[in-house]
Amino acid sequence: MPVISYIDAVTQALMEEMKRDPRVFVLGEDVGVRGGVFRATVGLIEEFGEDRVLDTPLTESAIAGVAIGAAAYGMRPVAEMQFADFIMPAVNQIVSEAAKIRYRSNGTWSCPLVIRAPYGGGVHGALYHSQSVEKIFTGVPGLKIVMPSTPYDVKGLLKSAIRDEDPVLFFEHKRCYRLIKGEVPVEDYTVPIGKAEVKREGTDVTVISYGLTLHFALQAAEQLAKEGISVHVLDLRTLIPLDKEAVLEAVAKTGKVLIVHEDNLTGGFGGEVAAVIAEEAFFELDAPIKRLCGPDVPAMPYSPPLEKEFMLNPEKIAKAIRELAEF
Amino acid sequence: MPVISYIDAVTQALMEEMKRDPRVFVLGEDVGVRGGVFRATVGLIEEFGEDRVLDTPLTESAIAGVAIGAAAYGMRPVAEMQFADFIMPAVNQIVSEAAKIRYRSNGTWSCPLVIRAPYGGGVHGALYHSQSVEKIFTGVPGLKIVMPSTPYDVKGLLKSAIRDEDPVLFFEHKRCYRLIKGEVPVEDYTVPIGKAEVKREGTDVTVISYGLTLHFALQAAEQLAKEGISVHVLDLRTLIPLDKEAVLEAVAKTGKVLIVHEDNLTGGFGGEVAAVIAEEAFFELDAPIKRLCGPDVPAMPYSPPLEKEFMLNPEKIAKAIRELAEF
Amino acid sequence: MSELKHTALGLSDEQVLDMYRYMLLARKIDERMWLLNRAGKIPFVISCQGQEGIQVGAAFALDREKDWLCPYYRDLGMVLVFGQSAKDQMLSAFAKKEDPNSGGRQMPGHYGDRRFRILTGSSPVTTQVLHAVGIAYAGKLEKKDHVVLTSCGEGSSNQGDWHEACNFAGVHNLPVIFMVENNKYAISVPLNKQVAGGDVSKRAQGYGFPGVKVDGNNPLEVYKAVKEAVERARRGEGPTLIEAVSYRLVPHSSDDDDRSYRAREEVEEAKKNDSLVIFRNYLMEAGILTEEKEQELNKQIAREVDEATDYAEKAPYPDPEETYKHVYA
Amino acid sequence: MSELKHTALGLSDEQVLDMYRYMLLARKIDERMWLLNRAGKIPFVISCQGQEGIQVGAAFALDREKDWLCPYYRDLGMVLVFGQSAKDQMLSAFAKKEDPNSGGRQMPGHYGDRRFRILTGSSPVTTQVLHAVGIAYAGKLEKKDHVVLTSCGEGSSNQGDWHEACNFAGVHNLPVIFMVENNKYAISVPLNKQVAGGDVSKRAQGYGFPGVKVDGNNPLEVYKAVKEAVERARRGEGPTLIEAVSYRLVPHSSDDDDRSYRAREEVEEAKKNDSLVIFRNYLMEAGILTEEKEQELNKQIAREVDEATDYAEKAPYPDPEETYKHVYA
Ligand SMILES: Cc1ncc(C[n+]2csc(CCOP(=O)(O)OP(=O)(O)O)c2C)c(N)n1
Ligand SMILES: Cc1ncc(C[n+]2csc(CCOP(=O)(O)OP(=O)(O)O)c2C)c(N)n1
Ligand SMILES: [Mg+2]
Ligand SMILES: [Mg+2]
Repeated sequence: MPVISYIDAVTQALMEEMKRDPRVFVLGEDVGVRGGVFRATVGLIEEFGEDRVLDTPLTESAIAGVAIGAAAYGMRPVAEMQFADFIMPAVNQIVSEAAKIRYRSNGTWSCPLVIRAPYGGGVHGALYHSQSVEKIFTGVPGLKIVMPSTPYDVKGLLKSAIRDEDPVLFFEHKRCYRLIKGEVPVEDYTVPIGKAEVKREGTDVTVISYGLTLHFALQAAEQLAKEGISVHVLDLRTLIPLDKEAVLEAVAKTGKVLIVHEDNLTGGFGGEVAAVIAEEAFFELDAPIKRLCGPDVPAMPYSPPLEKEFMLNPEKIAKAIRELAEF
Repeated sequence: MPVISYIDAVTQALMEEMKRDPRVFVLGEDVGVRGGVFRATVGLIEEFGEDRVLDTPLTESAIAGVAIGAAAYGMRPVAEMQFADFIMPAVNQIVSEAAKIRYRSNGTWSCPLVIRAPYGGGVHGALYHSQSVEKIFTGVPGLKIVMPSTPYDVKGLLKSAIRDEDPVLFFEHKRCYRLIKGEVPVEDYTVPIGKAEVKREGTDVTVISYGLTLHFALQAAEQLAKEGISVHVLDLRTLIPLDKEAVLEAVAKTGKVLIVHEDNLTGGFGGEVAAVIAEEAFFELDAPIKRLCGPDVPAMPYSPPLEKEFMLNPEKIAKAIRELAEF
Repeated sequence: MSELKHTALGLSDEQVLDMYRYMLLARKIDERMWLLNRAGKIPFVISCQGQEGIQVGAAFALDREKDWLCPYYRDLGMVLVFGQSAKDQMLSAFAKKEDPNSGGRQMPGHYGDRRFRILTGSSPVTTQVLHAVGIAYAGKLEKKDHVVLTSCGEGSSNQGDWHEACNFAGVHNLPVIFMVENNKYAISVPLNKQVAGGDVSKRAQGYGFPGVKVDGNNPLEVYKAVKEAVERARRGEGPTLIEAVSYRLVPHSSDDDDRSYRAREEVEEAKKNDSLVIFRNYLMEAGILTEEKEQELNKQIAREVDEATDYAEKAPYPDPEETYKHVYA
Repeated sequence: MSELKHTALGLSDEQVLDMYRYMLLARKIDERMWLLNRAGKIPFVISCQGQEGIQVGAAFALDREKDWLCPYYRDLGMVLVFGQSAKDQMLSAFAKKEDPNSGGRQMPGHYGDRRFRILTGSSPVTTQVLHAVGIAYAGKLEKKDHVVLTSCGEGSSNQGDWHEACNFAGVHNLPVIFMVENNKYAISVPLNKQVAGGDVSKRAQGYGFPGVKVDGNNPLEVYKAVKEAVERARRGEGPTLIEAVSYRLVPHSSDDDDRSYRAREEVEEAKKNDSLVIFRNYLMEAGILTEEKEQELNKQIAREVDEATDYAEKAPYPDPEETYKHVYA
């Protein structure tokens, strides 16, 4: 299997889905001629022309709203928000419209729309090019939220998202774009939305994570293995719908849980995961449920020492796992 | 002490704060001549004139954005969103601006702004006049989020919010407006932001709630007392900053916790509360942490049988408490 | 009714009579809903009264077989012309299971009907204006020649989404008709506190497409403007903005009391220009409507509304379990 | 440089020379930042190059003692005139503790300085346009007579917030100057795919206030337009929209590569109209600037930039614990 980068997996999925289905089109700021500011849509305009690879005006609410109209009509738009931070002007369209179209029309209309957005920090992006924004949407029924960590999952899940009958928010960690590489089949395949995956088997402590921190957790696990601590790592991959079964199974494996995400702690999705565990796997637990997350500050600062302080890393995670293991 | 309604407490707080501080002004749709569609701002324009009681154009992002500018300048704007559901177009201004002004300017600027919004269902408001929207904001550091349940708390907390140096979202349950009455002092007083309150002492099961469901919980507790079950009821009043101390104390009282809110379960604030308990009061627990919340559907439907199905009530809460008590 | 004659617009006597019938039907359904509301039978009404001329005039200028509507909550007249019935309205008002818009999930006035290419709408104003642009863009991709008409109130046209929609449609020259139904109030807020400059139609110049202001109390004038806009759109010449001026004859909704913010005299004055009065007179003068025909029409419509009310009142509610359906496919 | 003479505008020789000095200072700081970026010393630059004439022309027309700025990320020229120094810029570029805008928390170009009434800004475009309206409204409440100038790019002016801001300011006749710096590109997207109709200035008509389009490469023309707008505003006559046309001479930012979307010839052509070239020629022809004076000026500015760079490079970073400060009061 060829080894490709996380961002190439995005491009390949788009390319293949646009070939497969003429209803698929992409739209966003600079996605056409420029191929996206991260180059995720590179090569598409040459292949499919400017109508299907649409450089929109600088208006996120319009990107979402126009895509919603087109999706309700029967197309399969894939909208790009240039940075997840800039999804905010589109919140009304996403929350009030996309998420509610099926429900409010008693199932007679639908909104098969994908919104892709690069999120996350560690790239000197400062406050407004580093945020994790999933918490804004995880409480909004009607949306699906996908946050893959590997090229394989990116490609398979993006394809599933495009083929899904409902609106999917597809968040790509921008630090992973060129950092993370992995094997990806040449043949068409999909990864189902709503299924977590065990990325490492272990017996002492369970780490539940997604995105960049998932890789940090794997690195921490590798390190801790040498110290004799066996870490079980679950990659949520999809936040909504949450794969509760996989979560509960992973908890049962070790009885000790550390939930890790880059998004800030309070009000982050880790709270939901912890709550599910505290309700449904209470008797499996041998220790308090721990969360290790971004700090509760408005966003990640620019200055290197502050950015470093904000970001998680394998060492911070290893430390938290050790504490749990010793519990 | 005079007994007044929940909404009158809003009006009184506004009236008194506007008298106290000339920098305070209110703005929003229909807040002036009409006195607000719920009449929360009734009488203010007569007292303070149309400049300080400003009927704005129908533009929520502008209401928030103009208020933010005025607040940064040094005024004390109190903006009204006509319904909490319609705060969505203002999310960018609230999340990207209000919440981050102090932090991004290294403390040199601030945004002492209050945004009031009626939320919640049970009023035949259908999908878009019934939502609880706190979950959109509870994960956004820099904001404070207040959700009072009694006229006393409404008045005291709204005053605190107006005097606060940071942006406060002040959510008023619209079903409480005329339903809930209570004693309120004539003299000036405040209720501190960030302090929960035990609204009933008990020994068997702890219920943690806020808003309308707090009253349902109290009614359920009253009923259950007759059955011999003693219920401890904590009113969060402020969601952010969360009064962890009070939460942990309330948990310790009984060892059994039921978290109740009208907002839907998944991604709701109850998850955060449960996570805090599961981490910090794990050894106090005698049973799994239970949540009883609105269902995970996009919003509350209009048709009476569906609205009833969606809404919580004292019976549903009593049932959940009974189950926990018997655990 | 000025000089404008229906024949000059290519409308037959039958067609204008049909227009009047739709206007009257909309009015009578609306009036009935207020009665039902005041009798405690339905929780909420939001009215088309005063705007029937705009809605019916506009809808008649569209192709009801292929064009699309992204309407707003007052557009009862429009959705009737496109195919919805009095029964559909009453099922919605009573929030019954059979309501074709939402199965009783949404308030009345939240139209949405696949049968007639009426996109499902919501309460937050102006979101539909962007959806209309999306449907127009989809048509471009699929090489269809449908036109999309979307409407909102003059207050709502100040929302950011409206600007973004006009700009997007302008850049891509899309077949969208932006209709703004200026009824002079947004709940209690009058035009001068709402729309800077006072002229919504002028805003089109900033997007490089035509903007026209028409007398919304004259359905023929609206028809003419929309017809021209449809032709431009169909020829690939892009969007048109139409500001149709009328007056909201009743309170904002059944929850409103408009006495606190506008004088009764103003309302009474406006009633003289009610499109129903004006168009009736025109048809009478033209001999197309007679006292006799009118009686017949009134009877027919009354029956239609009665039957619809009856049917809807007796129709079943959705089951409580329906609450959990249609969250995802 | 057309007929427009500085003396006719009431500007002294000294003042125009000062304007030129600010333009040059902005350019030199900006150029230095690119060098530092390419040398791996600072992670990011976003440029004012090509827009100095707009920024300095505009700022000179304001009252630096009482007026307010809600600028955008390219407005280096503006903030320098209002009082920020080269050192301030370098402290920000190096993300050092002493950076007056944010203590190193924000990227360069995210201005904010209480000392000079420059409101703290963010990255999401156009939000500041509403803040400007709020500051103007606050002035009205407090019976102050400050004017607020807010600026953004032509792409950003399509955001909903821009429309809502213009409308709000128009309704309340507020002393706001909406400056749109049209540099023909929004990252890679050219004007014709961005601004329907192509004329931002025309949009003012839809809000009932004047909109003018000026040559942004001519600081005197910008000065004149802003001066008039300030006078209108101060007289209580409300907002003005000014579209100042220039060209973005460099890539969007240090992360961009503009070769993929625009021809080198186009950029070279634009350089001929660079406001620095044009204004320099004007001052030379007018005998206000001489080769000698220029050398002196260049030396002075080079020293200023050198010293600022040096200082900032050596200045301390904020402590990691600073991460947790200033979330709430
Ligand atoms: C985003 C949003 N904000 C507020 C409301 C509440 N609201 C409903 S209708 C209305 C007034 C609308 O006025 P206008 O656009 O002139 O339309 P009209 O009702 O007069 O036809 C308001 C404020 C809403 N539905 N959506
Ligand atoms: C809301 C938002 N969306 C997207 C971006 C990313 N972005 C930054 S600058 C820019 C282009 C701005 O173009 P224009 O307004 O013309 O200003 P210019 O950079 O040309 O001066 C974009 C898309 C952003 N900062 N904010
Ligand atoms: Mg209106
Ligand atoms: Mg530009």
